[in-house]
Amino acid sequence: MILAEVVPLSAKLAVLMADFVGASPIWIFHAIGSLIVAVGVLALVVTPVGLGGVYLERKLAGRMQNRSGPNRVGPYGLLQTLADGVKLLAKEDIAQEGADLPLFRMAPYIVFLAAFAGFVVLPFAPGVIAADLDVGIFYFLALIGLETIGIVMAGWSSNNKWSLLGSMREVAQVVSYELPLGISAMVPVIAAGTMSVYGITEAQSGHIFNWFLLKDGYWAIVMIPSFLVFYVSSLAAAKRAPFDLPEAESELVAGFHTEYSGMRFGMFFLPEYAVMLSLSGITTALFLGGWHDPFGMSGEGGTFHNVWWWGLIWFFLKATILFLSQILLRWTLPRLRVDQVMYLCYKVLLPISMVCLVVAAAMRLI
Amino acid sequence: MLSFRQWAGNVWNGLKTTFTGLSITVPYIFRKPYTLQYPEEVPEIPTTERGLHNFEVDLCIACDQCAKICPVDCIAIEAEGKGKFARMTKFEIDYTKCLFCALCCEPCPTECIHMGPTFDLVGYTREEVIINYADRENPRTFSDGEKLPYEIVSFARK
Amino acid sequence: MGIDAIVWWLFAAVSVVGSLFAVLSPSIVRAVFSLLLAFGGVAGIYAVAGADFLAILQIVVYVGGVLVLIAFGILLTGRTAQALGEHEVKNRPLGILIAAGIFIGLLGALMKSSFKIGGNATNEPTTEAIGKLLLGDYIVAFEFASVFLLMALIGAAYLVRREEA
Amino acid sequence: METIQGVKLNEGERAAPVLPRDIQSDELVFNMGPQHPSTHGVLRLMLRTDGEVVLEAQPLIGNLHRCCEKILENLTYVQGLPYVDRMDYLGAINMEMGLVLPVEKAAGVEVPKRAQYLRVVMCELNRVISHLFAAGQFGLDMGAFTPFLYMFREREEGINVLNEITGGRLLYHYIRYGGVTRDVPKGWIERCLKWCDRVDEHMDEYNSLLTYNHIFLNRTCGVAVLDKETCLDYGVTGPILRAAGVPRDLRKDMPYSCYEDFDFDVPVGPFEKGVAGDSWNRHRQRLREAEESIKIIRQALKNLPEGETQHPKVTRAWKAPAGEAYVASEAPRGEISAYFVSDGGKFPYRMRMRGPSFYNIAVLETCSRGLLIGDLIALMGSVDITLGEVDR
Repeated sequence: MILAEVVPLSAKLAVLMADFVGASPIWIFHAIGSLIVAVGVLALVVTPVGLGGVYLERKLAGRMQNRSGPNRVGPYGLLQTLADGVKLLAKEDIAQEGADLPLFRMAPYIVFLAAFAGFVVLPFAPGVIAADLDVGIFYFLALIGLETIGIVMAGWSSNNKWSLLGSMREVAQVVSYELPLGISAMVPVIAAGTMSVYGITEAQSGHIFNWFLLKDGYWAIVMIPSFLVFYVSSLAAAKRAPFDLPEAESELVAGFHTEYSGMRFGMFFLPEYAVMLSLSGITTALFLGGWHDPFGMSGEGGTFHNVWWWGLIWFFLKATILFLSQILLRWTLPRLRVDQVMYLCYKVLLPISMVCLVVAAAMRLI
Repeated sequence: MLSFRQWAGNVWNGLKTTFTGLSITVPYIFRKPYTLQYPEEVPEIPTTERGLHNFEVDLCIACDQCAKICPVDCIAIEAEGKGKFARMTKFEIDYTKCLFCALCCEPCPTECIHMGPTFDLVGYTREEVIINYADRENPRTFSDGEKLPYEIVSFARK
Repeated sequence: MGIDAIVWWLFAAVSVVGSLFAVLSPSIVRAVFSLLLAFGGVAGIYAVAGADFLAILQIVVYVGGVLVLIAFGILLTGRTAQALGEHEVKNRPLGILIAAGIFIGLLGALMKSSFKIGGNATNEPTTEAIGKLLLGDYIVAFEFASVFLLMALIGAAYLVRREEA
Repeated sequence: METIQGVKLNEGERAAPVLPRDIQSDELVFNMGPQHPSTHGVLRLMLRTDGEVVLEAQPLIGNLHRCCEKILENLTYVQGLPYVDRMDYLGAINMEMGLVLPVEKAAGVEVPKRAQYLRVVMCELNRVISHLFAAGQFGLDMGAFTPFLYMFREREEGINVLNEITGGRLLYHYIRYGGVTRDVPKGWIERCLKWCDRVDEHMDEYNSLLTYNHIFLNRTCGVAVLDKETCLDYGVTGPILRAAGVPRDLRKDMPYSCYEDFDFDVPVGPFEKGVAGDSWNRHRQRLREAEESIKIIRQALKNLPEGETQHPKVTRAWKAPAGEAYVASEAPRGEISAYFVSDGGKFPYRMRMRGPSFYNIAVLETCSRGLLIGDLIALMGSVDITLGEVDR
C-alpha cells in the first residue's frame, strides 16, 4: 500500500475505475470508490476498534472501581466482547406486543448506519481518508441528527412509556447540544478556511504550536474554550455520562432500547462506541492537529512528511486519549437532570461558543 | 437571575469538582483490585459462620429437640428404636426454608449438630437442596469432618 | 441515458415514494418517519446535481432539525389515537382538488423552465460560491430573511411566555 | 399555593420549572416497579406524569407482606428473634434491638452491662454499614456508579467484622433476650478499631467524589424538600427528620442500653449546602451520622466492662411474665419500636412493630408532586426505604 502521495484513497480508486471503464462522469466513480473504502474502513478499522473500545471501557471501569473487570474469556478477558457479541447474535429477537413493527425493526439500522457513516470523513493519516468531502464537518453533524431520528423511532415504536420518555429526552438533548457543537466546530473552520476535515488537518501541519488548540500561542484564547465546548457537547452527542439521559438506567430502566433484545440491542450498543470513537477522531482532527506529531516531524520538510503509518500512529494515539477521557468521566460523574442539560447547553456552552466564534472571525480578519 | 460572577463561579466549580473526582478515581486504575476471584480464591470464612449444617449422624439420638426449636420447621427426623438404640433413618433439613439462625445447634444434648463455614449449596430443583444427612448410602457433609469451635456463651446448653 | 441520470431517477423515485407514504399513511408517526425518505431523496438529487453543500444542508436542517421537531411535537400532543392511525379523513375531495391544482401549477412552471437532467454536474465545491453570493450580491435579501426569522423567534418566545399572575 | 394542571402544590414542593399552563399535553400513567432499577426492592409506584413532571406518585406496597407480627405471636420467645432480622435486612441488629427492648422492659430483665455495651457496638456497626449502603445507593441512583462500589468495599469489610462475632453476614441473630449470643473473640476489638480507622480515612474520598461534586449538588440541593412540619405530620423519623432540622435522636433523648455513657453529637441539618430537608442534606446527614457512630464504637470498645453477657435467669425456655411495654429505639432508618403484651404464656400475646420505613414511605405521595422524574429518583434514593420492613 503506497499512500505517500496525498491523494484520498477513494479518489485513487475512482481514477483507476474511470480508466478501466472509460467515459462517464468521474463523480460516480468517486462515490463508488468512497463506498469501497468506507466498507473497508468499517471492516478493518472501526469494528475491531469498537470491540476494543467496549473491552477498554469495561476493564477501565473495573479498575477505577477497584474491581478487576472482565478477566475470564481469553487472556485478560480480551475476548469478552467477542463472546458477548456471539451471545447477542444467538439471542431471540423479541418485539413486544403492540410495537409498531416496521419502525421497531428499522430503527437500529438507522442508528447503526448513522454512527458508522461518520468515519467516512475522518482523516486517519495523510492520504488515508474514505471520502474527502468539502463539507466534511457539516456531513458529520448531519449524521448525528440522523442518528437521533433512529432513536426517536426506537423509543416511539417500542410501545413502552419509558422508551418514549427516553426518546423525548434524546430529542430535547439534541436540540440543545447541536448548537454549541456546530458553532464551536466552526472556530477551527474559520482558522483553516475550509470545511473539509482533511483540509483542516493539513492546515495544522507542523509542531505543536501549529495545532489549532495552541495555534501561534494567541489563538489559544479562543481555541481552548471552543475545544472544551466541543468536547462537552460531543459527550452529549455520544450520550455518555453525565449526559446519558436517554438511557438513564436508574430513571428510565434502559430508555429508548428497553424493549430491544439480541442483535437489535447490539446494534444500539456498538454504535455508542462507534460514535464515541468518531467524535474523538473529529475532535482530534479539528483541534489536536490530526495525524501531526508534536515535534514537527510530519510537517513540511520533516522526516515523516506524508508518511501514512506515522500519521496513523499519532492520530490513533490522540483519539484514544480522548476516548479514554470519555470513559474516565463517565465513571466519575453523576448524571445531570434533563433541565440541567438544557441549562448547560443553552446558557453555558452556547454563549461561550458564540463569543469564541465572533472573536475567531475578528482574529481571522485582522 | 445569576450574575456573571455566579455564572462563572458555577462553570469553575463544575470543572474543579470534575477534576477532583478524576484525581480520586484515576489512581485506582493503577492499584490492585479489591475483588476476590471467587472459585479460585476462597474468602476467609470465620469459624463462627452460620453456614450449612455439619451433622454427625452417629452421635444423634433422635431426641427431636432441634426440630422442636426450629422456628420454620425445616428439620424432619425419623428413627427406628428408642433411646440408646435409636437408629436414624431420616434427618432431613430443608434448605429452602432454613433461616440459618443456629437455634437447632443449641439444645442438642450430644452436640451432634453444628453449623459449618460452607455457604454455597446449589441445585436445579428444590429437591436438590433438601438434604438427608442420615442417608448412609449417600452421605453428605459440609465440612472437613473436624468439629468446629462453636462457642455459644449465652443460653446454649442450659 | 447516462449513469447519473439513472441515479437521479432513483433518488427522485425515493423522494416521491417517501412523500406518498407521508400523505397516505394512516398513522401520523409513520408519516413523519417516511418524510425521512423524502428528505433523503431530495438530498440525493442535490448531490447528483453537484450541490454538495445544499445536499448536506438538506439533511442537517430537514432531517436533523425539522423532522426531529415534528416528531417531538407528535410525541407531545395528546392525540395518541390519531398518531396510532385511528383518525378519519374529512373533506377528501377538496384535498385532492387543492393538491391537483398545486400540482398542475407546479408542472406548468416546470415545463416553462429549462432544466437539464444531469450532465453538467461537477465535483467542484460550491460552499465558497454560495457564501460569496449570500454575503455579496444577495446581502439585502439574506439580512432581510434573518431579521424576519428573528422576528419569528421573538414572537414565538412572546407567545409561550408565562402569564404574570 | 400554586397549581399545576389541577394539582395543588404546597410551599417548596416544586423543584423544577414546569410547562406553562397553556401548553396542554396528555397525561401519562407509569407503572414504576416492582421491577425497576431504583425502587429499591419490590415497591410499586403508580406515576401520573405530564411528560417528565410527576403529577402524582402513589406507592403501592405489600408485595413482600408476610405477617411478621402474627408470626411472632405464634412462636416462642427465642424462636421469634431471627424473624425480625428479615424486616429491615440492612439494619438487622437494630431490628432485634427494637424487639428485645420492650420485652425486657415488660419482664423487668436487667441486662448485664457488658452485653449492653456489646449491643451498642453491634448496633452502631450495623448503622455505619447501613448508612454506607444508603449513601452509595443514592449515588447510584444519581448515576454515579463508582462511589457506590467504594462504599460497598468498606461495607464488605464491616460485614466481615460483624460476621466474625455474630456468624451472619446480613441477618445476624445476635441479640437475645437478656443478653447477646456471643462474647468478643480474641483480637476482634483491634480488627474492629482498624476498620473504624479505615472508614474514617475513606470518608473524605466519598465526600469529594460524590457529596461535593458540582453535578451531584445541583441534582440534590433544594430538590424534594421535606420540611419540618411535613416530617412531623407524617411521623417521619431518623436521618430524614434530623436533616430537616429536628434534633430528635432517641439515643440522646431517651437513652436505652447505656447510650447515656457515650459522648457523641447528633448531627442536624441543614449542612453546608442546600436547604434543610432536601435530598442533599439527607445524604450528608447519613455520612455525618456514620462518623458519629464510629465515635461511639471507639468509646464503647475502649470502656468495654468485664462480666457476663447473658442474664442468668433468661434461658431458652424463658417466658415473659404478664405485662406490657412500649419502647422505641433508633434504627438506621428511624424509630423502630414494638408494643408488646404478654399474658405469661409460652407465646407473646400481642406484638405490634412500628417500622420507620413504613412511615417514611408515606411522604412520597405528597412530596413527589411537581418533581421531575429524575428528582423523584433523588427523593426515593434519599428517603432510603427497605421494603422488607415496609411490607413486613
